[in-house]
Amino acid sequence: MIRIITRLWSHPIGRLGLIAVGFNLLLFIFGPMLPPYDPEAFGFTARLTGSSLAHPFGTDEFGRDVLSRVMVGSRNTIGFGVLSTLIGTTVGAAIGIVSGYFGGLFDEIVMRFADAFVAIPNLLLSMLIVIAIGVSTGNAILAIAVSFAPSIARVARSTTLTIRQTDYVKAAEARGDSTGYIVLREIAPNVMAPVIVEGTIRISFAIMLGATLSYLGLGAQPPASDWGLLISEARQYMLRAPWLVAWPGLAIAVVSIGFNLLGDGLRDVLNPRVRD
Amino acid sequence: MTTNSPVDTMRINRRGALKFLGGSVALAGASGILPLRAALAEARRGGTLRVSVQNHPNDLSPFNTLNNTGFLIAELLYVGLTRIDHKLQAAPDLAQSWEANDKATEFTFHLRPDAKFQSGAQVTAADVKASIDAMLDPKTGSGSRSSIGPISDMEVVDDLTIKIRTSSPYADLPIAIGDMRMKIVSAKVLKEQGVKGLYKDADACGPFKLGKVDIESKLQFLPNENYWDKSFPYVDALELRYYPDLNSEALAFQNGEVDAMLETDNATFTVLKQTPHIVPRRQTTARFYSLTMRFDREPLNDIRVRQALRYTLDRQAMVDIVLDGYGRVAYDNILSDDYPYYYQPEKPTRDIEKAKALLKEAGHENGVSFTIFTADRPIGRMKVALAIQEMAKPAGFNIEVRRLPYDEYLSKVWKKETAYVASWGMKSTMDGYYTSLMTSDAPWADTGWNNKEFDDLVAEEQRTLDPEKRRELFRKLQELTNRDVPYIIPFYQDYLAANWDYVNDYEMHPLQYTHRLERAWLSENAPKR
Amino acid sequence: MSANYLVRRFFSTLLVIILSSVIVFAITNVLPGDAASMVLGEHATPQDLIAVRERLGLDQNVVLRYVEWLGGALTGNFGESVAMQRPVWDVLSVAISRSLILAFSALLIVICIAIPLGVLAAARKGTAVDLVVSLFSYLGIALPEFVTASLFLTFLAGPSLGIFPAGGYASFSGDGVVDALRHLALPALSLTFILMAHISRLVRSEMIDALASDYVRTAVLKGLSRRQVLFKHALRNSLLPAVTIIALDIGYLLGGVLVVEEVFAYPGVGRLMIFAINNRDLPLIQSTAAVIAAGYAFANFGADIIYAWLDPRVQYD
Amino acid sequence: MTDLLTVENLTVDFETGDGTVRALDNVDIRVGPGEAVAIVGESGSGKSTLAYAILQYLAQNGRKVAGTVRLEGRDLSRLTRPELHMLRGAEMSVVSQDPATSFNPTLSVGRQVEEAIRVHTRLSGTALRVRALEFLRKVGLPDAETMMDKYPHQLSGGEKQRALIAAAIATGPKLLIMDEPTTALDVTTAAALVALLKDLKRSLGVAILYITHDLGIMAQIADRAYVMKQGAVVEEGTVEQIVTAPRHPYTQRLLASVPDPEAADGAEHRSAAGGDTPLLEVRDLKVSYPMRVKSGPFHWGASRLVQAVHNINLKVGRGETVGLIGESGSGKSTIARALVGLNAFNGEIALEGNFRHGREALDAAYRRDVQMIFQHPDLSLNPRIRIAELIGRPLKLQGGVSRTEINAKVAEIMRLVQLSPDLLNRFTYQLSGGQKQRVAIARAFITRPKLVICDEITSGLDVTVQKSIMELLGSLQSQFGTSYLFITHDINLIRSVANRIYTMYFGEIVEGRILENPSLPAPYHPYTEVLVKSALPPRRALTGSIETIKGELPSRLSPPRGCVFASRCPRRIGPVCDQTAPDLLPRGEQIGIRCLIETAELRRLPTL
Repeated sequence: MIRIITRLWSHPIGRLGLIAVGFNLLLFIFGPMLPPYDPEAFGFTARLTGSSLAHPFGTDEFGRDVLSRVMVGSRNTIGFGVLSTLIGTTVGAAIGIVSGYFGGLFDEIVMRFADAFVAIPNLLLSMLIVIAIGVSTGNAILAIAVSFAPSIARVARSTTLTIRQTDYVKAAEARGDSTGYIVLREIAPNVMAPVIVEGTIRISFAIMLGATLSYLGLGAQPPASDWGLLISEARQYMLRAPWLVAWPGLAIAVVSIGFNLLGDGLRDVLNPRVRD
Repeated sequence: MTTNSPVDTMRINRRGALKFLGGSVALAGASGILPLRAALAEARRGGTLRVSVQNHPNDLSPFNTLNNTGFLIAELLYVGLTRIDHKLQAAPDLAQSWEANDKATEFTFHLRPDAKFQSGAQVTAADVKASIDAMLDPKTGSGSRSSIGPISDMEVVDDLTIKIRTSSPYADLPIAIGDMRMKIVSAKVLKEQGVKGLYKDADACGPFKLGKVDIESKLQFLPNENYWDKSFPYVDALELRYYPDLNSEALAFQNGEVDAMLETDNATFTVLKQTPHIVPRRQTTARFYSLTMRFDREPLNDIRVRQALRYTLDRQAMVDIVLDGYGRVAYDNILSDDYPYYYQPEKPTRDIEKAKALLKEAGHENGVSFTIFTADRPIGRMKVALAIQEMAKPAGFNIEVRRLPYDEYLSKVWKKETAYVASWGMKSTMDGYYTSLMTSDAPWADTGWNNKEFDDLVAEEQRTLDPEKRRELFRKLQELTNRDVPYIIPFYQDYLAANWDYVNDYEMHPLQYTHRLERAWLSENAPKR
Repeated sequence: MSANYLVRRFFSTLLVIILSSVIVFAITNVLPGDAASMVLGEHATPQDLIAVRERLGLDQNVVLRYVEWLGGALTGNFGESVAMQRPVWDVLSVAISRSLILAFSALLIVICIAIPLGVLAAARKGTAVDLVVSLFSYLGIALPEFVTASLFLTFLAGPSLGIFPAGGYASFSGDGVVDALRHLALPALSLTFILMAHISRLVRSEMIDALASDYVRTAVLKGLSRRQVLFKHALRNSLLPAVTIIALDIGYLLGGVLVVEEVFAYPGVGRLMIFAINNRDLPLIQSTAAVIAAGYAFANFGADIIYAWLDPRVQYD
Repeated sequence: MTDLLTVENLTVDFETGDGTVRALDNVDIRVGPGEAVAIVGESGSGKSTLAYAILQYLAQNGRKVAGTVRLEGRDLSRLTRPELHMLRGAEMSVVSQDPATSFNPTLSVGRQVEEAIRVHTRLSGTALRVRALEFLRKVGLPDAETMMDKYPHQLSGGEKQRALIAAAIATGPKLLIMDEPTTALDVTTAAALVALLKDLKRSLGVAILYITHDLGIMAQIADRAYVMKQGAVVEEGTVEQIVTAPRHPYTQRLLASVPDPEAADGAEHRSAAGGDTPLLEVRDLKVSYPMRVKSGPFHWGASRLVQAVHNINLKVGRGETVGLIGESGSGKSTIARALVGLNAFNGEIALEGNFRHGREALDAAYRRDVQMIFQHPDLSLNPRIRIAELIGRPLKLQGGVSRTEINAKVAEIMRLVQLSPDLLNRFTYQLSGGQKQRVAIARAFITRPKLVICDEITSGLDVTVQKSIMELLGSLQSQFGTSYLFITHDINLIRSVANRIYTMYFGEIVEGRILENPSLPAPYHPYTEVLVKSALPPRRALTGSIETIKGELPSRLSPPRGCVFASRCPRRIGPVCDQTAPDLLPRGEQIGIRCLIETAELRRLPTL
């Protein structure tokens, strides 16, 4: 872990990613603790004002302080992205590893279904799922996880197929090790590198998808301070008060570029071809 | 008695056209060019008028339209038996005149002799009967089936005369029959193709006919040469363009890609107000968002809790916040002062102490919790809920707000959940509000009030034809609703639109469904296309 | 590549499409509301609902409806749209053709921009140029589509610049080439911006791998100039994986562009999908999703064939 | 004599994540015109860095600190980039180690050969093609016309390397730099390539700078040599002087580590064969796998079973070391994998006389008694598992052993294989190649197996490391009486240690013999002869001539009807070799030889 971080630090893109994700982490931890105002409190006198000393990010149509809302929203937004990716990645990786290791008809069926899921664009699939199981943040997380799992499964499976052919797995089979040990101990840790890279980059996808679901009214629910929701609500005032879109938009961009940079850095750092 | 004299003089000179502005307040553009100037000028013929709308129609059937674009298309292609004027009275359309019997159970309509379909065929009483029959057939699936009055049967007296009977006295039938979906279609089309025949370009008798059709992108309308009034339309062509995204619509309008926005939102309106040569148009209406509260669900079944909630609201602030000021304060009365028998017994203002006292009385001194449900459209629903949530907080209301997709709202919330924000357009009759929403047997009784006294008063009002007695009955009804507070109605929302200053004389109607674009004309400074 | 492989690959593509439609059908059939209540809105009475359900065939068994739909779809009859009251295929075919126009213009621009950028970043790996290119391409995927599209809308169609129309569609045949291109510009540019990161980053990383390869070293030491090495050797190999990514992007462009099409009022498959979902128009959702999945699956199929054609090493059997 | 190439005082540093590493330290080299100079050294000695530094082609993190490189007096570091392009490939060409990756896989071979010529000669069209064809033929690719239109993956490794050489020499360079050009090739292919290079040097008069770790090849090809260690030149001299009278201790150690059957008497490693029942007996082992067959214009086809190995009979005695030798494609690893149950097989395997049919019969007891050490420790040791668990796992699997016992045994075996206990909680990527292989050995020995199968376990290692590993295996054998089945392509190595050798070619055992000492007296199989003569140890390489054979392995899909070696056999007796498949018959003291040549004839061959 520490080795990976030091490697990332010496990698130009990885370092930027580390800085950005570190900043996000700070936002995640401290953002909701220090907002200058109650993010849900109306301000009847100062509606739709621009930047000022009192409200550095301005106020929205209810006179709520945008800075406070962006700060509080960080945890929801980042948490949303990380959680949905985590679930999707874990489930997808498990399916991919098991399917890849056992192969045969089971693999064939699982993979055809994965292909079928992948053929439906993520946004469309998660929209349909959310509408079907009901609109809430939790369901949006679930929907995005479901839409991610199949492609992660394919990544995990293809790596598993390679790992399955390695001598160390052959050796474990030769010495009569149990399937459980082989899958969990010999294969899974080695499949994780590409899955983690894929997952890291997907965190920002998840945040985007969450925001888009919010834009379509299927994600986070008002008066929550989710960034995607902030933007989608602010779009109505885009011609009149563009900062309402700009600040949470900037926040999303920072988070998502951070995870992308980190993922690309990880890809290089964990890639044996580029190593050293 | 409710006879309407044949006022064919409605189609008139330019001065008369001013009347159609009705209650609309035409705001001066920053350029100082007043719409009045245009009104005084001589109407010019020719040109193409481009109008933006937010949705594309589902299909072209007037009976089945679901959105404002559909209503507009129905108005362009078809005519009704009557139309509803700015004072919410029935005005002639296909019917030149009509009379009712004393009990208000039988109405005789006299059709214009010069009305012709695009195909050249005469529009007859048989077409009217067939149209109304189709509307009343549940299989047609029209949203207006129960809005056009308790029609029991019809009789075609001759080609130009039809009698319509109602199962109970219904003085407002000529108004109800002017419903935006109740258009007169060709009996021949119905007979040969059924209602399906209307989904596409069908023979119709309105001022326009379809030109180039690209239903997902834009629709072109051309003058119908067979329309009975040869002075209209003024324009050579009319184009409807769809912009589902409101920013894209506003920018298209500002760029001059379209000449008029038939409806716009508060935020855009505020921006447009400051743009030279753009004429913002604002029309008061009685449409509203209501917080609908079920009488059969805790804790809002307690009238004291409902009343407490009333006293937490700063209604002017809500108008400012939710509507950017484009609306009028309301005091939870489903009727507005647009209607003749409006009566407001009490005008509650924000009084947190009083609200707290009421809550305490109801046994909720430690506060009361419930959820307000809203749907994802229209946008205002959510804002009303948030405003109520925030304003009621200090009095001890602990409200959660949940937003659902419209269909989920319809299937799970509407008429079921404790409290939810509903949205209602303006109705043409006072009685319409009560009988559709509030009586025990109302088709959309959404509060579950089931108040016998109220039901009886409504029944009596319907039978009563004497204006003074009716006023008294409506006073009692409004006192009842003021006491039991089935709805929290914080305001009536204005209807906003805008056009470039070279567009003249289309209508802003409080019911929103009438635009009369055949009367619109383009000044000389209109861009040449 | 053997004909055997082609046939097998074709049938597995078909299977994927059918499975996708099963998935969509399964999901849409647990939707809480239904088309009938959407048709009638808040004005529905229970009798009205029953009548409309009957008219729409919503009272039938789910499996039966799927089998009926599939049978129809395989013979080109996708049923009738509930909300539009028109044959689904009439609506869909028009939308497909428009989405294809949009997809290919976006793809053309993205290929012209993203590939040189990727090459540039790889050739100058680790320098400021690399970082700027990377950050620029990240921007496309760092913002939700509706924000990116809105930004393009506000800046390029706003009153101050106003170079492009704010939305809508103009056909090449009906409205003339200039008008059609002007209407295509904004959605295509937005999509380009969004997709650019995929391709430029892929080209960059593949180029970096290629530049570190033995055959590039061999080429350099043969005395080839930097440009010859970059474009004749490294780029050629780096573009192979790009074929697959471009195919995935075609899939996305054919149906994943819901938001961009919505913002720019572009009447393609994406916006049709939103319309269908908003109206709970099941036959339309079903068929549109199937067409989107088919687009994706066949783009993949095509990519495999092109890949095999371009890469002499690939021997599918 | 003016030198063609002079390298003076060359010093190069690399920036790595762990700091600056000096790759070349004050290196002085010179190469005269037409001279063949070798740079020898083990991995990490900087010999390849030197080659690319001469070409002014350092890795991105490399930096020249000091020194000059001159070609015919011109300082190469002062050349402009276009001048450098003009020089590379024209005056100085390079052929690098791995022919598989040195070709761009998506361009035809002809195009890549022509490209080198076109850049420097301005030839085009037919003239260009003629020149390319001329040189392809010159490097011994007879079918040059069709070769031109093929893609790299359609060529064998040897063919690719020849084509690369053709591209390198077609521009008439003065200096040819060869960076381990034969390392990735089989011994017979490598021998043929070395012969080709000697030829070219003579006929073209080109100077060769030959980078290699193989002292035998150095001795064959070079006039002079430089020995490098850790970036510095430690010894310089004529090849003869270096082989026969090395002065520097490192050179001496290097030479001593090269397995040389003649130098050693082998007694020290060779344990005595014992017992009447062999420990392991294999009867009629057969392994086949499905392969898709293409036919017809559309390549419709079905799967067909092809045989990887067949008719395998072999024995391993108690405490014996048995060698299984052959080049890639001979099927020796397939046998190893079948023996540990990784491949399904037909036939019988007996451990201590207990016969088992097929893979499923290899039970837990068998699996405990027969362990395998794989070729690449990087692939056989899971990089995500700590060393303690890697080694202790087979013991844990046996069951009934407590955690403390396991820990104790792991510690003990670590000591035996000379691994520091500090490494217990490390991962394998933190270890050197030799250490990794020791971990693999420790894992194989922890269950005290009766037989350990070693599959090319030293092939990736430097000779000095290889020597220490072999010594370790020897001491473990003497301590535990373990038998080894030793699979390798290095006939010199196996001659030094084995009691028994089986030679394989194309899925068959072509020869089996008992070995008392390193010399191989007649009769022997012609292929064994080729193997021995292809890889002469340094001392013999100075004088001996290399044996080269032409051609490639037959196709699995149409295996030869006659002798499998017939197509390449230097002692082929006639068409009969193509028609009649010989049996593995006992000849003299030998277990068996699969050859149609009369025993008497074979007996006349000299002792190898």
